Formats: sequence, structure tokens, C-alpha cells
Amino acid sequence: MLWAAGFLIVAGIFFFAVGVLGVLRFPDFYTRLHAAGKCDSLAAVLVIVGIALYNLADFSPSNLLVSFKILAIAAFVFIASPTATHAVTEAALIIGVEPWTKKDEPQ
Amino acid sequence: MKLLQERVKDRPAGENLIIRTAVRLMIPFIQLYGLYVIVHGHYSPGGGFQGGVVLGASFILLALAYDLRTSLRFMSERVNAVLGNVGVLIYTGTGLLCALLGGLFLDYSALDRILPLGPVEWRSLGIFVVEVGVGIAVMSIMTSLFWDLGSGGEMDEGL
Amino acid sequence: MAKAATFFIMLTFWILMSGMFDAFHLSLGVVSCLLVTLFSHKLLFYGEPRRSWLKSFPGMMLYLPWLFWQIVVANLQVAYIVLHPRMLDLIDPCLIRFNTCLKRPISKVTLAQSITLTPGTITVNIHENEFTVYALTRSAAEALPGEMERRVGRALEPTS
Amino acid sequence: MMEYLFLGCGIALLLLMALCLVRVVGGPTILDRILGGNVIGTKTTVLLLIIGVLYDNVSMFVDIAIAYALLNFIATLGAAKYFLRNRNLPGE
Repeated sequence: MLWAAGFLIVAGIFFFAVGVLGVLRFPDFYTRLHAAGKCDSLAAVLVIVGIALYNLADFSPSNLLVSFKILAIAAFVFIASPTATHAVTEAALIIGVEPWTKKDEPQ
Repeated sequence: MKLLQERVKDRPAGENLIIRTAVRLMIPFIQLYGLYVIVHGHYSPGGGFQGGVVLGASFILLALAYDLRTSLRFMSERVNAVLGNVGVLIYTGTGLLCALLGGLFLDYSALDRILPLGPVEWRSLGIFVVEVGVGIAVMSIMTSLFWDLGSGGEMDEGL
Repeated sequence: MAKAATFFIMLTFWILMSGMFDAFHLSLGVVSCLLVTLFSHKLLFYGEPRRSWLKSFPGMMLYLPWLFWQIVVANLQVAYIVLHPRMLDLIDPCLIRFNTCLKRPISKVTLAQSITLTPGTITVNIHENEFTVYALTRSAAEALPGEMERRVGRALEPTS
Repeated sequence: MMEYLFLGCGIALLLLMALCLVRVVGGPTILDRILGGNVIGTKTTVLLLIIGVLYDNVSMFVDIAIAYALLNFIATLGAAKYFLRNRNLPGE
């Protein structure tokens, strides 16, 4: 159980790092959204589930309830993160941020 | 791209199916969480103020996802004003009652004279009552602040 | 009906969250659940036929693990793109449109959220039956709607 | 052993948040800044949980983390809604 929790947490940190690198490296706003919105939500869910498993390692009823609460955060992130991404995308569309396309790249 | 922009511009600002549905499914849980934070104020972090902020945030979320009119349908301005005053009244009323019964302001052990439960129990119960009052007041003031700022005081069109 | 269902869902959530089972806190929980039910019973079951929520529950439970697996796979692809030194050669952003045959609003929203959660694609807009999706690479764009739409349909649409 | 893992993860998250701050400070458009703020907020939620594990008091920090995630979501949605209403980019 502890090893599974540790593995999940390390994987989550890896995806967080990928998300941040994506935010820094991608060329325009829309592509940055891909890295920011999604890598982050998966990473957050992985780390949160890992912490819930770690919390269950010394088993007791109150720890079980705390783990349920931690999983509730995961469910919340799972619903809220794509909604926020969608809202920001539509706002960018409205104010007319131009997307980066392949043609703009000088050959 | 252009077609899409036109389409989004033509639509009224509250007409977003995705945001609406997600917010609709979340709000009851958020309200319950706010009440939980208020009620469990003396065992866990939080208490009246934080719970009130979460409760007010649920109404703000409703106004953001739909529009001001919808949030006014769930919580009318009159009810909101009454709730704010009731919250403050609970807080000062408890404090004054303690003072009238011979203690200091908000000295809950004085309430022991009404119903002898023991000063320790009265202290915990008194904190609970005061926190409920603070929570209600904070919720009402958060909501009405957002309504007034979001609509410029006109209350018909807004954020 | 909607009120009772909301009340029981809220009460379950309260008991899971509270962790205190003395009479004082439980009665406060019941009062809180009643308040929430009073304020927002219209929100949780909004304009839906009554039994559809219960009926679609097992379908959702079957759908979520598959979705999670898809998210992990797609995330690994995005990680490959991000960590590649010549990243700009790999990406080719484009907007695509497709029509869906899903009827219920909730299943449309589920499909849109699934598309957004899968890296490489973002749902930009839903207009009637038309989805607009912004994709990071051509291959991610071509894989839509396909498998995901069929699975959402099987999980949430009424089988007539 | 696990404590060191959690400590390392916390420090790594802090470093990643500092990197995100680059995007917040120097983002070309205002939406980039909002996005950076949102990313930092998600990391903060996780960081709060890790701090809870380190202090051996998870049940307390969970409540704070839930409230933080909620307020982060509302902030992003509110900012997006502002631009949906106003329809122009300020300060550019």
C-alpha cells in the first residue's frame, strides 16, 4: 500500500512538472491551455489519491472518513478543472486572441 | 474562427451549457460544506466567518454561471437583508443577554442562570450560537456586496 | 420526489464528511440538509425525468475507469510532446467541428468534459448538436468523436 | 522514509510554483496570467494536503484544501466571466 501511494505521488509530481514545462514552452495561449488544464488535473488527482492511500495505511474508521474527504477533493478537481479551462477558452475566443498556426513559422 | 466568435457573441452571457451543468451539480454540495464548516467550528479550522464565506460563494457561483436574476430567484434581496440583520442580532443578542445576566459581554458562563447545564457546556453552546449568527451575517453581506458591485447598484443587468 | 432524493444524497454526504456521531451533531446535520434541500432542490435534478439518474449510475461507473485510462494515455503523449526538444515540429493546432447524435444535455456535457479532460483536445463550444474542438495535433483531432461518443451514449442515453 | 518523500514532493511543488510565477509575471496577454494563477492554485491545494501529512494532522488540512480549491475555481470562473461580458482586452 505504501509503495503504491509513493508511486502515485511521484507520478503526480512528474505530471505537474510536465504541465509547468508545457506552460513555459508552448508558443501561444491555446496550446498552453492544453498543458495547464489537463496535465495539472490528472497530476492533482494522482497525488490526492496517493495521499488518501497513505492515510489509509494505519487503518481506523476515522481515517477512512478522512480518506473519503480527500477523495471528495479529487472528484471536485475532476469536475471543476475542465469547466474552468472551458470558461477561459471561451473568454480568449471572445476577446480575440489569435491562435498560433503552423504557417506562421518562418521556414 | 470568425463564425465561432459571432456565435458566442450573439448568445446571452449566461447561456453556457457546460458551465451551467457543472455549477448546478456542485452548488448543493458547496452549501452543505459551508454549513458543515460553521457547525464544526470548534473542532476543526473554520467557524462562522469561513463558513459564511463559502455559503456566500455558492450564491456568487450561481450568479456567475447563470445571471443575477436567477440568483435573485433563489435568494431574494428582501430575504437576504432580513438574514443579515438576524445574524447580527443573534450575535449581539447573545452578548447582551450574557451582560444582562451579570457577566461580561459574551461571557457565556453567565447563561448558566437560565438553565443550569454547567458553565463549560454553556461556553461551548454559546460559541456555537454566536458562530451561527456570524455565519449568517457574513453570507448575507458577501452576497449583497457581489450583487451591488456586479450590477452597479441597479440590480437588473450585471456580471 | 426530487426533494427527498436531494435530502438523502445530502445526508449521506454529511455523514461521510462530519465524522461525529453524537446526537447533537447528527440533528444539526439533519437541519443543515433540510436547509440545503429547501434552497436548492431545483438544482440537482433540473428538468430531468425522475428515474434516469439512478438508471445511468452503473453506466457511469463503467465509463469512468475507461475515461481515466484514456486520460493517462493521452497525458503520456502530451508529456512526450512537451519533453521533445523540437516541440514546434510535432504540434499542429487546428479547430475541428463534428455533429453528435447525443440527445440529453447531461450526456452532451459529459462528452464535452471528457474531451476537455483528455489532453490534446479542448471543447471550445457546444451549439445545438455541433461540437467545436480545438486539437493540439492532427492525430488527436482524427480520433474524435468515435469511441468516446459511443461509450457516453451507452452509459447515459436511454436505450429505446 | 515516507516523510522524506513527502518533504521532497513539497519542495518540488514549491519550485514548480515559482516557475509558474514566470508565466504570471511575464505572460503576453492577461489570460496567460489568469491561467498561471489557476495552475498555482491547483498546486497549492495539493501542497496543503502534503503539509497536512507532514504535520500529522490531515483531517484539519483537508478542510482548508477543499475551501481553497473551491475559491480557486470561483476566481477563475469570475475572471473568465468578466471578459465574456466586457469583450475587450484592457491595457493592450
